[in-house]
Amino acid sequence: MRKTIEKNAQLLALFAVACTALIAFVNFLTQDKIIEQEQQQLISTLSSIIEPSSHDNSISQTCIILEDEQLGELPQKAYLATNNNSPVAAAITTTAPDGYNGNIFLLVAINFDGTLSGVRAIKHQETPGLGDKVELRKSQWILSFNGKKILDENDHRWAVAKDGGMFDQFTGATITPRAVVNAVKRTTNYFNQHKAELFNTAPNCSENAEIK
Amino acid sequence: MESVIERIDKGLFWKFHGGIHPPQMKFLTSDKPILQLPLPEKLVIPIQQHIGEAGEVIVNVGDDVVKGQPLTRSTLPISVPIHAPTSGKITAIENATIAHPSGLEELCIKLIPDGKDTWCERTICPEYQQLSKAEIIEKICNAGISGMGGAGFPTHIKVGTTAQINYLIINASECEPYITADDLLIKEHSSAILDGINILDHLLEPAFILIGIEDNKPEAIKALQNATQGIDKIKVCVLPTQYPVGGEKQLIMALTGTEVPSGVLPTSLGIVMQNIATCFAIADAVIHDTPLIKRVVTVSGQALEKPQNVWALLGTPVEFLLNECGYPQQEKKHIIMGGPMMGFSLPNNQVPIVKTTNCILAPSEAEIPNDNQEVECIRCGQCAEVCPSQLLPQELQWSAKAKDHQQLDTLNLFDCIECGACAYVCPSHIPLVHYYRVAKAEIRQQQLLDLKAEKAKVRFEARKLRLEREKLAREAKHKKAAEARKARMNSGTPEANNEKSAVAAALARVKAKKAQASAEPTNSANPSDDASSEKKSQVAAAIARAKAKKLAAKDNNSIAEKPPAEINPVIIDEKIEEKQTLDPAEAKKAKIAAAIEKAKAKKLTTEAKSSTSSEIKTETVTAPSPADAKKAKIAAAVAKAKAKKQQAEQKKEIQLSANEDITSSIKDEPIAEAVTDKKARIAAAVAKAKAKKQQTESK
Amino acid sequence: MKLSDEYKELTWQGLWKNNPGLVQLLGLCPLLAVTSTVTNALGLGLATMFVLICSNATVSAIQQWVPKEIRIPIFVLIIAAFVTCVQLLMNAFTYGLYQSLGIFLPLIVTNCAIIGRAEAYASKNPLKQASFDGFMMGLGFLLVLIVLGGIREILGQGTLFDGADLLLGEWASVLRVEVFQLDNQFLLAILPPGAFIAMGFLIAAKNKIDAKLAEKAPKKANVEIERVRVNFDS
Amino acid sequence: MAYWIASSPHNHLQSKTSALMRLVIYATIPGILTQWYFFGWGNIIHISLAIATALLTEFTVLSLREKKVSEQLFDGSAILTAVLLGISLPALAPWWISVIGSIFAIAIVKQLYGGIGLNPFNPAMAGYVMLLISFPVQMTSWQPPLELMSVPLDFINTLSVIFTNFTYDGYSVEQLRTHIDGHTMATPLDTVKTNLTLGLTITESMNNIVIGEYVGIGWQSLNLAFLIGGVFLLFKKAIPLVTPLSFLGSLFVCSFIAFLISPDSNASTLFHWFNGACMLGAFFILTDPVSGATSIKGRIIFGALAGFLVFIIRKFGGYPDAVAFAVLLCNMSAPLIDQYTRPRTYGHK
Amino acid sequence: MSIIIAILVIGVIGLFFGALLGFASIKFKVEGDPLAEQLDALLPQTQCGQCGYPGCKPYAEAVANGEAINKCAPGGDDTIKKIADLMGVEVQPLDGNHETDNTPKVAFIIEEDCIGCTKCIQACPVDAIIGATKQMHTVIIDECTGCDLCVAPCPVDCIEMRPINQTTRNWQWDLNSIPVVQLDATSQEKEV
Repeated sequence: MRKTIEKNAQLLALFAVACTALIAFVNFLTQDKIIEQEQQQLISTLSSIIEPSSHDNSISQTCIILEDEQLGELPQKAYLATNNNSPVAAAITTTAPDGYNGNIFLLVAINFDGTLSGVRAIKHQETPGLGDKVELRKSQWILSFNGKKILDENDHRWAVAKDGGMFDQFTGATITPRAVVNAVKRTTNYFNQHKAELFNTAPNCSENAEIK
Repeated sequence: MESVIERIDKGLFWKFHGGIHPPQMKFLTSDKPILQLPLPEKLVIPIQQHIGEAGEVIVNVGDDVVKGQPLTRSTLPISVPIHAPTSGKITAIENATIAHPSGLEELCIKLIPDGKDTWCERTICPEYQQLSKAEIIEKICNAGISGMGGAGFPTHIKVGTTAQINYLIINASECEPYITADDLLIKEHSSAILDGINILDHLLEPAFILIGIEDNKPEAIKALQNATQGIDKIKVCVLPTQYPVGGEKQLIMALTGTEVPSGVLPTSLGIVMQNIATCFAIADAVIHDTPLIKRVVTVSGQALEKPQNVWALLGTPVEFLLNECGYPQQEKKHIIMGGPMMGFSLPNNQVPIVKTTNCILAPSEAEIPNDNQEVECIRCGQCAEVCPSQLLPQELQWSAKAKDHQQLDTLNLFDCIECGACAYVCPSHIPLVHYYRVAKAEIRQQQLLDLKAEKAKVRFEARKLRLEREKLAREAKHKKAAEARKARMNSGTPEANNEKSAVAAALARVKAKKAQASAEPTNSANPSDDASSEKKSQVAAAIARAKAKKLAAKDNNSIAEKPPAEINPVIIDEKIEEKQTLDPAEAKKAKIAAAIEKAKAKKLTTEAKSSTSSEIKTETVTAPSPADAKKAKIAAAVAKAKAKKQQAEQKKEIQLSANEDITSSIKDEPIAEAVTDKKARIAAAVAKAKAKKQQTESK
Repeated sequence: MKLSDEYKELTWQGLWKNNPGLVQLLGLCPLLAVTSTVTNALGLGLATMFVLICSNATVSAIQQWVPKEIRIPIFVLIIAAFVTCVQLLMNAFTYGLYQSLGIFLPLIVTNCAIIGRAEAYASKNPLKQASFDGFMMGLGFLLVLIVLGGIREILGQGTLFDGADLLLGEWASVLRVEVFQLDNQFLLAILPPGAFIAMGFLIAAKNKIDAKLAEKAPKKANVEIERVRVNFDS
Repeated sequence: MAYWIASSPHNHLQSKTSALMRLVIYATIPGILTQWYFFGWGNIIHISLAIATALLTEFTVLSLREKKVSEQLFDGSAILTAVLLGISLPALAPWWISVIGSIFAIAIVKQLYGGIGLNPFNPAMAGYVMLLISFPVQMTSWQPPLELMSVPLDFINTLSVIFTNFTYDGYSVEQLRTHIDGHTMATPLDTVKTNLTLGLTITESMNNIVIGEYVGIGWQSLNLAFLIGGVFLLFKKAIPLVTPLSFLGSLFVCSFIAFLISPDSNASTLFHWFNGACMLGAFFILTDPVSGATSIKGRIIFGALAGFLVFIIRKFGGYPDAVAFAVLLCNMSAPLIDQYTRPRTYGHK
Repeated sequence: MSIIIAILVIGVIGLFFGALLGFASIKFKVEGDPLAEQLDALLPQTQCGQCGYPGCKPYAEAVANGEAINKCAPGGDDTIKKIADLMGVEVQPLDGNHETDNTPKVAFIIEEDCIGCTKCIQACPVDAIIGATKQMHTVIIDECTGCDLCVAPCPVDCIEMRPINQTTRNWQWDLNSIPVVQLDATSQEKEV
């Protein structure tokens, strides 16, 4: 009996060690590449909403953590773009809590002057075919934010058309665009209020910067 | 119990689940008196007309019987006799279609009435109270009374119960459409029925007697009320008309509010139920000593010109009744025995009336159309709503179609009383009851098969064990014998030398015999000459004879027939005689027992005699006493069986030598031919067997 | 059996007769979840195939040293190791696809097709055959994935090979075929219920073809069977 | 001359499945007429389209399955499915919506499971749900009642909209849906749900023009008409009483409790009863025997569960109306309900 | 370093579970094969050997070890279905090499032809034939499983397999089999 137990234990341990070693080996081979890939992904997203030529720093590296109720679920991150150490734009992650079907995670890029540089929906669970038009893959709607500016804190134009605003809702759905518009508006307001201090904060994100 | 009676006195009853209200159709026959019919031309009396076992036939073909004479004798407790319904001659006792849904044939006694209607001797006994209970029960049994409501359970068993009876329920509800037999019987014979009820009261001593009757028979209710006036014990309970209130369990529920648990007889709840027609028969049997030979049958249906109730002798073919009631000739006939809800179609009009037949229904096409198209079940659940047993008919139906016996069991298939209410209401026209019947039959069959398989398994295992044991014993014996022989041979004694030479000689003899056997068939006629060779040739000859017989049967002028058939049978006959003289005391019936004994003996001897053929031979030859000789013969036969392949060749030789001139001792040729011949013979044997069958048929 | 026959049989078994997706119905979870486009299907299919070949080969190679009590844990270990490797590799080299496959990549570990083959075939057969079996089973699975992905992609989006660049690199974006332009996506095809329905139709089609084949196949002559005498052996 | 052999019982109640189906179809007529009165020709066109498609599909599948075509084709079940589907569609949905819906309902939901009697789901509702999740835009494009419409809609115009998306005069569906005050139309249920997410109270929502007095214009009468049809069926004993009763009762209890707890965020019971497909569901969908529970106890549970689910989904779910989803969920649980509500057989404990 | 720790931890876990499994395999060892027993209970116990195994039990054991489930001719499709249910495999049609006719039969010895050779007695797997050498044999019908193993060994072909008679007791409610009497000789087909 003891012999069987010993034999089984040793064999299983041997295989366990061998398999783990194999994984470790592959991991060793790929880890640099993986980090590189993730960075690349982040950079490509960021560069799609902040013109790469407008700044000279590495925005994906210039990341700060934000804690403010206005941005929805905490903590959020801000990626800062500077040119010659003068602020150019910031990309802020934010959450629209009032989507039709839960939170909508957004990345909002705002130029230093308060105009919107670009908005992307990063993650959402909106109804397929209706609310999912916030995705750039499905609809161009999200691009309608480009170049828009908020005039004062209660700018009435910042609403969907149904509520008398300047943003079209898309066919069949009002809740999703309304939620997105509101979230972008809130974020821009936040940015306008805090932009000075944002650009004075030192980058404090952990190394593996990744957009949720 | 008192509350039950109080409720009944107030005219309140319990409600059982479900139930339906099919069109009554009783007006067709309910207002005409019961008709007395002339004697039919012939009667066909099935020997079993009730649940249980058939009795033993005690008359022979050609016997003259008188009216009321018993035709069978009950051999078991659960069996009742049948009686001659009129005087006449037994013309046949043979299979005929019986009153059963299957339309199968079973043993019936055919009686041609002589028209005299002579009664057998009867002893009228109006003072039944003076008889003991056992005597009355015996009278009921001897009168052949079984339940006349439908199931046909022998009445003497039901009334012979020793249990404490609270309620005797008399079932007069007659809930099936069309049937008015009980209704009319009550109207016309309420006093006789009361006598019957009193006899039952005397036997069972119940606390109360409840007569359950549906409210659609006002005249019968009145007749019963008049008859039972002044008897407090008897309550006439007028129930609302609803099918199937006449079901045993449903009636008990409706009257007493008691549910009979599944698989339990009402008797154990202190309830006994009897049909009203049975009461009448009991009165007839006990008081007038009249066995059950006739009954009221409702002959109804709109295809008939004059539907009415008739007094029909048991055994009367349906055709006779229908003709009496004016059944027109028509293309498609649909004759139902029983009511429209639970009756069964008859395959022909020669089916006889039996004790349980209360109705013959001949509906017109419009009345009961036969174009019902079954469509898929839509799970409407109406069937479950009407089921008096609170089953789930639609689920049962699926499981029945899927042959899911386990599920059928969980759904309590066997609690289905086959009343047909579910199929009646089914909008998809699914013959639900039929599916259940098939499923029930399958399950019963499966249970039998399982039992049989279990038994077979046990026997197989036992046999394997035995064979194993015998094999071991044989091996041990072989080993022992071989060792002993070896020891003796090695001892160098003269005996050992003798033995060696004996073995050698034996072997030589075997070889020689193979060659000689064919050359000496005539010699083998002398049994004392060489016992072993004689036996070999006997078996060979027997086989040859069998073959020859087939050949002969096929072709009478066969040449092969004569020599072996003449020479060898003599020997075989002698042998058989010899055996019989050995055991003259053994009766013919005990033969099988003897055979088993012999088989056992054989096994013993197999062990004893299975070493080598030489040993067998010596022993066989030296066996002096006849008893030993017998044993030895069996043993030898076994040994011979082993050598059968070789013998097959010998057999061939015998045949050949018999065909040709015996004296010509050609040995090589047949052996050489044997192999090719054998194949040919197998083919021939097949052909012969076929030919034989043909011949026996033509004969 | 000749060796080539054996390989033929393995091919036939893996691709058609005993197809892990259509017949064994193994690995339904990834099968149904990721086949919304051909690209996803191809990616997961290739990953599964790779793991299947590797695990079959390894299991076959080590069969003689593995006692039966710890057989399953060892198989699982091997499969998990290979899956993790694949995951790491895809993470490194096809990042987009890695993201779009999401949880279903690590879920290959629980794909019963893999452990099923390891247990049923690889652990009893030599290395070469086992690897080949892994290849064919993987290919069978891959084909089902692709067909299902194709059906769903066409019905749902009217395209084929949408996002092929995620798997195969930039050049592959030319592979994208716009079969027809839809005003509205047929969402059912993209959602999991549509996957079930499409899968049902695939299986039905396979059974129908089998039935047709069986009809066409010449009836085998009745061979008289050898009756075993229950008695003469004891 | 020959003898008939049949198994008992020999007589039979002269009712037929097809007659039952026909009765249910007749009972939808008041509802259809009301729909026509308030919303125009759209639904009648869709019903006709759905019936034609359903019959064609049924015919094709039955022929493929080598079944007796004539018998099953006209047993009324396919027509009933098509009628119920047609009733539930938005009046101005494009023509292919009803075609795809009835093909799916008949071919996949009904026939692939084995045809009439064997489908576990209500075909009409399964078809509706399939359409709803596949084509949410078209399936939520409800049209305002005729009296609130800015563009008059006659038969030709409706036909034109259904087949070409535009009226004769070139108005699109979108334009048609925009009613007098310039707001796009949604059903009362949808309006209330949207308003709730905007933080409005129920009372404020009730002031919306489409809702009218407490319940939606048209919708109230429509539900009333289905209620009448349902009562007719009850009267004819074509459907069991307990299912609609327990459904409406359960919906009443749920919505009433919710209303008591928070009248601002919960609509009244009447609103729940007389909006959406409530009465249609109660009397025509849930009472479908094939996909429902069979025993009386089972039907009570079935109806109550449906009522509860309708409330839950209307309150918390992603889509404004919930009857179709609730019905499908209940269909799924019907076998389980049946399993646990088996009646006690006579003579068994 | 973290990798080494990971490898070590996994190794220790492997060691532990290997030991556990080794222990369990000895502790919970199952004697015999319960599956074979269950299968045996499903087989008809005719012991006919048509499946190629000497008896039902050996076939049950073979099936438990992967033999095809469709070789039991006397059991027919019903038995195959039951075995398939038990084994969780798909139902297959009866092996084409077997006869599909499995109506219950019993052996019958044509007594005038019997020579008393006892060969059938030896062949019978359930000892359902009685008799002795040179004595006429007979079949105990209740014990006969209908395996027809006794037919082939008989040297004089005197054993026949006869179907069991149908009576009202074993009737299966097959209405179509009811013979309908044609009263009119000129009428056409039987109508049922």
